[in-house]
Amino acid sequence: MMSSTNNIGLEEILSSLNQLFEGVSTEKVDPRQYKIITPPEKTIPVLEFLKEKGYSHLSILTCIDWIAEKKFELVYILFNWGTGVTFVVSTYVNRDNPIFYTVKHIWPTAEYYERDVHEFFGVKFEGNENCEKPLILELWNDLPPLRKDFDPLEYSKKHYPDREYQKDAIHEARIIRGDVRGEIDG
Amino acid sequence: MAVAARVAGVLLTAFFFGLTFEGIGRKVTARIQKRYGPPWYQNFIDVLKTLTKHGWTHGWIFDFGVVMALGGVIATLTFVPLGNFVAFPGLDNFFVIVYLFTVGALGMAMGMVGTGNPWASIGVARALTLMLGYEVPYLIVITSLLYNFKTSNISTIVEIQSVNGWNIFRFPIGALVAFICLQGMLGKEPFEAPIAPAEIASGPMVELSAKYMGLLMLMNTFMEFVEISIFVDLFLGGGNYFEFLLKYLTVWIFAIMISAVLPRFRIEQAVYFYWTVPLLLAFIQVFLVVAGM
Amino acid sequence: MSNRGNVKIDERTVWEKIADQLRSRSMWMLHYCTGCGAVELPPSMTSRFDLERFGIGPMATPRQADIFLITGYLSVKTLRRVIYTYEKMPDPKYVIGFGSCTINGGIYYDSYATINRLDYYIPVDLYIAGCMPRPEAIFEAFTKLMEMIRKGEANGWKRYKENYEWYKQNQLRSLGEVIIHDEFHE
Amino acid sequence: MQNILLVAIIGSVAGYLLSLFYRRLGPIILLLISLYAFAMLWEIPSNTAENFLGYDVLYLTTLGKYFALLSLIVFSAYAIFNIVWIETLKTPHAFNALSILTLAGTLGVFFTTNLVVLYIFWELTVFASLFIVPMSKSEAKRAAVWYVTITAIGSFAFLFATFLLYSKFYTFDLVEISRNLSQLPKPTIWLVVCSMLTAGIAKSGVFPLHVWLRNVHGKAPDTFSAVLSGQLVKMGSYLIALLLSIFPVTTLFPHFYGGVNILSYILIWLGNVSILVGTLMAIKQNDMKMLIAFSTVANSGYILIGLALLDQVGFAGGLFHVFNHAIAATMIFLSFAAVVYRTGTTKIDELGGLIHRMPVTFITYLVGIISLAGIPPTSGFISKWMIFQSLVSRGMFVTEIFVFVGSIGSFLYVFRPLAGVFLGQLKSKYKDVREVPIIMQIPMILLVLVTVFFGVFPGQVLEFIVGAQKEFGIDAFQYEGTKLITSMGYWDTWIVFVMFAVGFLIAAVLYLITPKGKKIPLEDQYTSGEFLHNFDLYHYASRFYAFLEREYGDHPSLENLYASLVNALKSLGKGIDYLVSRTASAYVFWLGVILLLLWKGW
Amino acid sequence: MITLLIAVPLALAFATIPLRKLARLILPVVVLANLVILFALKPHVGKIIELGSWPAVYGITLFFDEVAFYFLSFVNMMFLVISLITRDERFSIPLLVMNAALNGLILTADFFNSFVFLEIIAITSYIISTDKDNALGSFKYLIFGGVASIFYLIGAVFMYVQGGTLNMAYSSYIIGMSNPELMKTALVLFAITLLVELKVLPFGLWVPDVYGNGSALTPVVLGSVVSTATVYLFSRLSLTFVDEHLPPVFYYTVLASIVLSQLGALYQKNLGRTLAFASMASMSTVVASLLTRQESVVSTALFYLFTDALAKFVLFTVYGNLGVANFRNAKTTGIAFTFSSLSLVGVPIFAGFWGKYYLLKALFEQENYVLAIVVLVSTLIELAYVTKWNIEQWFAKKETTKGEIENIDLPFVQKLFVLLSALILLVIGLFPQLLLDKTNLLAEKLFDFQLYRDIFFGKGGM
Repeated sequence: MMSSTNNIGLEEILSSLNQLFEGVSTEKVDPRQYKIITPPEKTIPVLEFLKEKGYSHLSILTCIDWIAEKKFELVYILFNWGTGVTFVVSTYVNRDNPIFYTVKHIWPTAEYYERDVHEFFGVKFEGNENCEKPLILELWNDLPPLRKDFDPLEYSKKHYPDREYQKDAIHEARIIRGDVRGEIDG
Repeated sequence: MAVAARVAGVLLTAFFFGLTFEGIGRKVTARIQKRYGPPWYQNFIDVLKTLTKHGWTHGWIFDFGVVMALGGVIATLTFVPLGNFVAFPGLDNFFVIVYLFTVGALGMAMGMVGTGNPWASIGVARALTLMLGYEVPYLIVITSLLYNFKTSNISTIVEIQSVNGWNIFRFPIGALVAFICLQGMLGKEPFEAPIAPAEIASGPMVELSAKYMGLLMLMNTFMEFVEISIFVDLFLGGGNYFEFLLKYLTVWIFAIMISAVLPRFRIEQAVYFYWTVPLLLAFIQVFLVVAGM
Repeated sequence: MSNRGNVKIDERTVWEKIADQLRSRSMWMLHYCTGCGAVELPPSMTSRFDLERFGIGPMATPRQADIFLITGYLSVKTLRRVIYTYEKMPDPKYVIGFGSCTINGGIYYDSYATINRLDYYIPVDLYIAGCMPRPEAIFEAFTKLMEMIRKGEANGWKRYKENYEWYKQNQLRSLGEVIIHDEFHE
Repeated sequence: MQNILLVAIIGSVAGYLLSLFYRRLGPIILLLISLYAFAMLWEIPSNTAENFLGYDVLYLTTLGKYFALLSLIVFSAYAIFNIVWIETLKTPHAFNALSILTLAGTLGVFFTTNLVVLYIFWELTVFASLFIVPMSKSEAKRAAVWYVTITAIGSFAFLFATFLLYSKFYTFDLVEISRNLSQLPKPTIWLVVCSMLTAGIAKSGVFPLHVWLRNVHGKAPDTFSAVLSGQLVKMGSYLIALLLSIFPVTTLFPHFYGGVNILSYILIWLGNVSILVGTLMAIKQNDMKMLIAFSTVANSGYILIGLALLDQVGFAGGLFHVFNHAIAATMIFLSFAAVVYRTGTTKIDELGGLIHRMPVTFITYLVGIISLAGIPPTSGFISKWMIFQSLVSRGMFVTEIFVFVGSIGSFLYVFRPLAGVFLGQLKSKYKDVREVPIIMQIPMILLVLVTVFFGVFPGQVLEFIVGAQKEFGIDAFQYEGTKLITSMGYWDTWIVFVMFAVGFLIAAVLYLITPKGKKIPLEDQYTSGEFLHNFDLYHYASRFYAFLEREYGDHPSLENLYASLVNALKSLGKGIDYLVSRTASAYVFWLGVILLLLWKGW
Repeated sequence: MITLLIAVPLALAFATIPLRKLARLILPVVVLANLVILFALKPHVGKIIELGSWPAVYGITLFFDEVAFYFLSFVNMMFLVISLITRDERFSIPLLVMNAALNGLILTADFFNSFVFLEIIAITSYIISTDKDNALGSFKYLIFGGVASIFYLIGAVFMYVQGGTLNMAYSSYIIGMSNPELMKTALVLFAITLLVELKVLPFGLWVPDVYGNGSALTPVVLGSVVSTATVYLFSRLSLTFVDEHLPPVFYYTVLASIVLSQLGALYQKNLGRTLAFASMASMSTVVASLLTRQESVVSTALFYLFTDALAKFVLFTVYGNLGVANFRNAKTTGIAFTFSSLSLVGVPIFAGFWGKYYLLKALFEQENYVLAIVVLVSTLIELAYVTKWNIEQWFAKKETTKGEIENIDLPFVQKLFVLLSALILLVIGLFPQLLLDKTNLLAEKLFDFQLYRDIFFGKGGM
């Protein structure tokens, strides 16, 4: 149900975004979805601004590990139930010492997203006192698992003993599929 | 010694025919669900298998409860007349049987809650509430019967029926109410809330490991045998031992068929149902008995 | 059932033999679906395949169950509950591993959370290969298991009891501790 | 008889003085008195007349003897239990003295058929028991006031009827009065009989006047509530039994339905409603003593129905139920006293799993509820069976509904403390609770033996009941040895017990031949796969029958009605107080009003 | 000789004005003297004494018979006890005056003389009621009493004008013959004044404020002593001299007063006012039974009066000195308080029970069911609040700031007398015959006007 009036509302929000907060770049992904990249210190005001504009639903707060640029990208996805438009607000945080501010006071549910992000990426959120507590993984003592520099296979080999096969069935499967050249001795 | 032989006879019939009819019941349910179902002797195997396993006990009250349950139901069984085959001719008073029956129920309830598992307590609380539900219309209808024949001795009623026809025709409403309450007593599908496997992990039976499960399955069979044989004695009249078993089978199959197709009542719905429809019918029956015959 | 040399000497008493005959004909499954294979069970139980012909039916509590079906991948957290429940089952108990995930970790071989070899932690009597075996394969497994029970070969539970220490060590090695003390189970 | 009463009264004073030195002497004296009284009473043949301090008023009927012996059993159990329990009390000497005085009062009531003497002993018991009630809990004060006022309503009505009869016949002797009661005009007979019965109804806690029972039994000192509900309530039933049997009720009042006259029909209906109220309210209670208090209301209803039937089987059933309920209620309350002695709380959901620490208390409670619920091997079933037989033979189906709801409902509410307090998970707070000392266990075990013995060989109790029936001209209940015979059918308690034993044996054999189960601790439970460390939460006891309670949640409560009645009276008093504190001119104004009235009303 | 009973206390009252401290000691001595004189004159009962040897019709005469003797002995006994236990000296002199007036009231056979004594009693009771700064209460009592006593005077004047003489016996005899209607109006006027003192509700509105102010002295003096004397006068006037019923309005107001005062007591939060209402209720019960004009009922009423006065004495003394006491550490006082309150309610082995028992028995014999039911209902309400207060005091947990329960108790003298009267109640409870014969005698004497007149006409001079 996309009534035309919504567009004008949308345009007006985007334009006021640019005036109020400089250094904010918006990009249209599709008629119902916009990506906003904000500098770290501007993120919280932008989020509050958008919340007043009707984007009250924080559907997810996740983190993307750009290991190349040594950055963590914190992504806040807001959804407006009135107009059906989604705003993806993201900001970049330094990867080596990832600290950011909590949005718990805006959305109470964010507390658990932040605990999840901390557990799997190691990003600390000031203001959320129990963001260090474990949420999903039980007794995890290694690097946060979803970071790119963590090697799950090596962890799996180390912790969960594997079955010793006389022959390497996967190698044989590759040969059958023709990726690799070699003989299968029956 | 004749008494001992008769008692043994009653117990063995109950054991053998109880389990066979349950096997047949499972086959009938399977057939309704368009599948073959287990062999008729499957229940024997189940019971004996559980008796061979090494289970756990939760203390002396758990053992005492299970043994008291089985003992109580066996004691009730000895007093129930099977057609004209009675262990104690004069002594099968209806109230004695109904209340001796509760010894078994109380023993089981006490043993199960003795395990300390809250599932069991919830199951037992539901079973007792359901009992409050079906027991009142059942007793009203049966007492109207007793009032009509001026005796509360089941075997005398059986003889009267062999003389002037089955009660099911003279008291059709009474029979209907008794059958609905029978469905509740057996704990069959529409009134299976107390032992609901999905909701409360099979209710009281949650902590029953190996042989205790076997003993209680035996007890369940004997309970069903007592309940249905009372119904058959009171409503389907006399005739010798084999006719009795035949009538028993028909009533059993009929109950199984109903339970195979119906979903499960919530416990307060069941009590609410029992205290409206059957109670009303029971009252009509009573009115007929007092006014009519 | 010890196999000195390769001659298998049947040590069971007469009662044991009869008991095994009974146990094979009336097996009760534990209604605890651990992985994606569980969806195979309903069709095998209902009218087309009808497991009940063999006297096999679902039971709500481990206390009454004989067979424990591990249907698919086992994450670390589920493994802790599986071990806890396995120890709750009365003694002659059998375990069937469904699918390749229980054999060698399957497609999750390199995950940091799933285990690669089931019989390292609990004794498994029978594996069914396939990435979720169809009901026919399940029937094949059940009949094989009934065969093994009658011949007295399905004594995983004896092995568990005899080298309990070994199993416990394996479990602690990869799980840290079986019974968890944390915020959610205080 | 006279010396029994004198010994008891002097004993109470001695009890007070001796327990000043050593508090345990009081219960010992009570025990000695009740044993002495039991022995003496056993020899005295029934309907012997004696004089008491010069007035020949004491007259022992078999009914009175039966009730007296029963109350002596209850008091001796209470006394033995008290020997150790008395330590928990702050004012033991007054407690001892007053409980002996209560015994004296009750025995006095049972020994006389002279109305004024009966009233005197009745008031003596009420006031002696009154001062004991608030001795343990502070909020029992209000309950005590309620107790006295409602009992006083009954006893003042009784006094009114006594004087009315005296003014007509110039005698207080019940037997003589009953002989020429029929001369009175119809309405006076109704007035006299009903007001006399109100005393019995008020004291035995039947429907309209049952409001005080919950608070008094719930909050009285633990062992005393055993006497309260086991024995003092029976005084009310005694009065009803005495009046119904002595007054020629069947001839005086017109026949109404099912061979029962109009007065008994009303009484039966009172019994019905009190069974219903007692059962439904008992199911709701979370305090175990209040729960059993409501079961007392229900059972008093049973007794009333039994007595009101006034026929061969029903009357015997009512009297036998008096015996059963007295013993069962005492056992249950003593076991609760033991539980509270160790744990200190009566709330069901705060307790749990006490069987593992207090097995003897559990067995007492178990046999107590088996007898209370009326399940065969115990004596409880015999009396319920008789009442059922009599009701069925008369075809009174509406009453049967209430009776069946009552008997099945009794399974429900007796099971709630069983599951909540004794079975289930043992709370960590009560991990180190020990069994009660031996002296407390003796009375409990004795009562268990009594219940089971009389369940199998009811001969001795039936002998008293038959004697009472013969005495009042009701055709006696037939029984041979252990076979109980009624018009509707008969059964044999001994054979039922043997068959129960045989069944138990078979089950035991099956249990033994199969492989032995390994004992596992209480914490090893199926928790549907979850790890649980705090097992206190893993106990289902609070709002045990939530689904059933929701059905009749918003029921009208009689207690609030009575409380609002009292408040209305108080507001009237407030009006007077307002008038009083006005100025002097207002007084003179009032004087003027009176003068005006005088002038007009001349 | 009997006039000494009036003269001695009066004389000494004024004699001791200068030496105030002594008054405290003289009071008991005087009352003791009265008692001694009284008992000395016991054998000469049934005499009239003309003051100044004027013949009966003209002069003031005192009439001393058994009824007067018992009432006098009871009043003086109570006075002796009060004088011994009271501890504030301020009221010794008014008490002496009151004693004289009381003796005079009971002895006199002359209308105007009784009015004078009534006034003196009223005035002294106003003074006594100002104890414990209860100014407003006593002021209201003063106004109400004053206005009401005028009616007594008008009544007396009627009797004098019609009867020609102020002597009760003569004037009532003459008026009785000539114009009984007037007699009735006179009696009504007398009744209005006396009912004020007898605390029947519409007239007794002042009672709660005066009695309830917590002083030990006022309620006991007014409640037990003065009321008993007024009951004597009221019964003398309404039973002996007039032989018709008072108008039914009185009867119904008194009945209503019984129940309403009980309800008032039920409502009270403060023990003093509850006891005040209770005494109003019991006094109205006595008046109601007097109004029934049947001899058996009157005798039981007197029995009830005496036992009730004793019980009230105990209750008021205990309340006056201790307030809402904690009996846990004042055991004997507690027992005395409980004994007397239970006797008040009518629990079997106490005197109160026999009071109610005989009353009800007599009422039922006369088929007077209305009063019987009212008495039963009022006892029921009384039972409620008496038990409440008893339990409140036995099981009260009044910790002082330091946490331990303060243990104040009655001084020895008071405790002795309180216990003594409680035991008397118990003794009467066990052997009611003792008091019952006396009251039957009194009732029988009260009713025969004939004997009263013969003594006068026969001039059994002294």
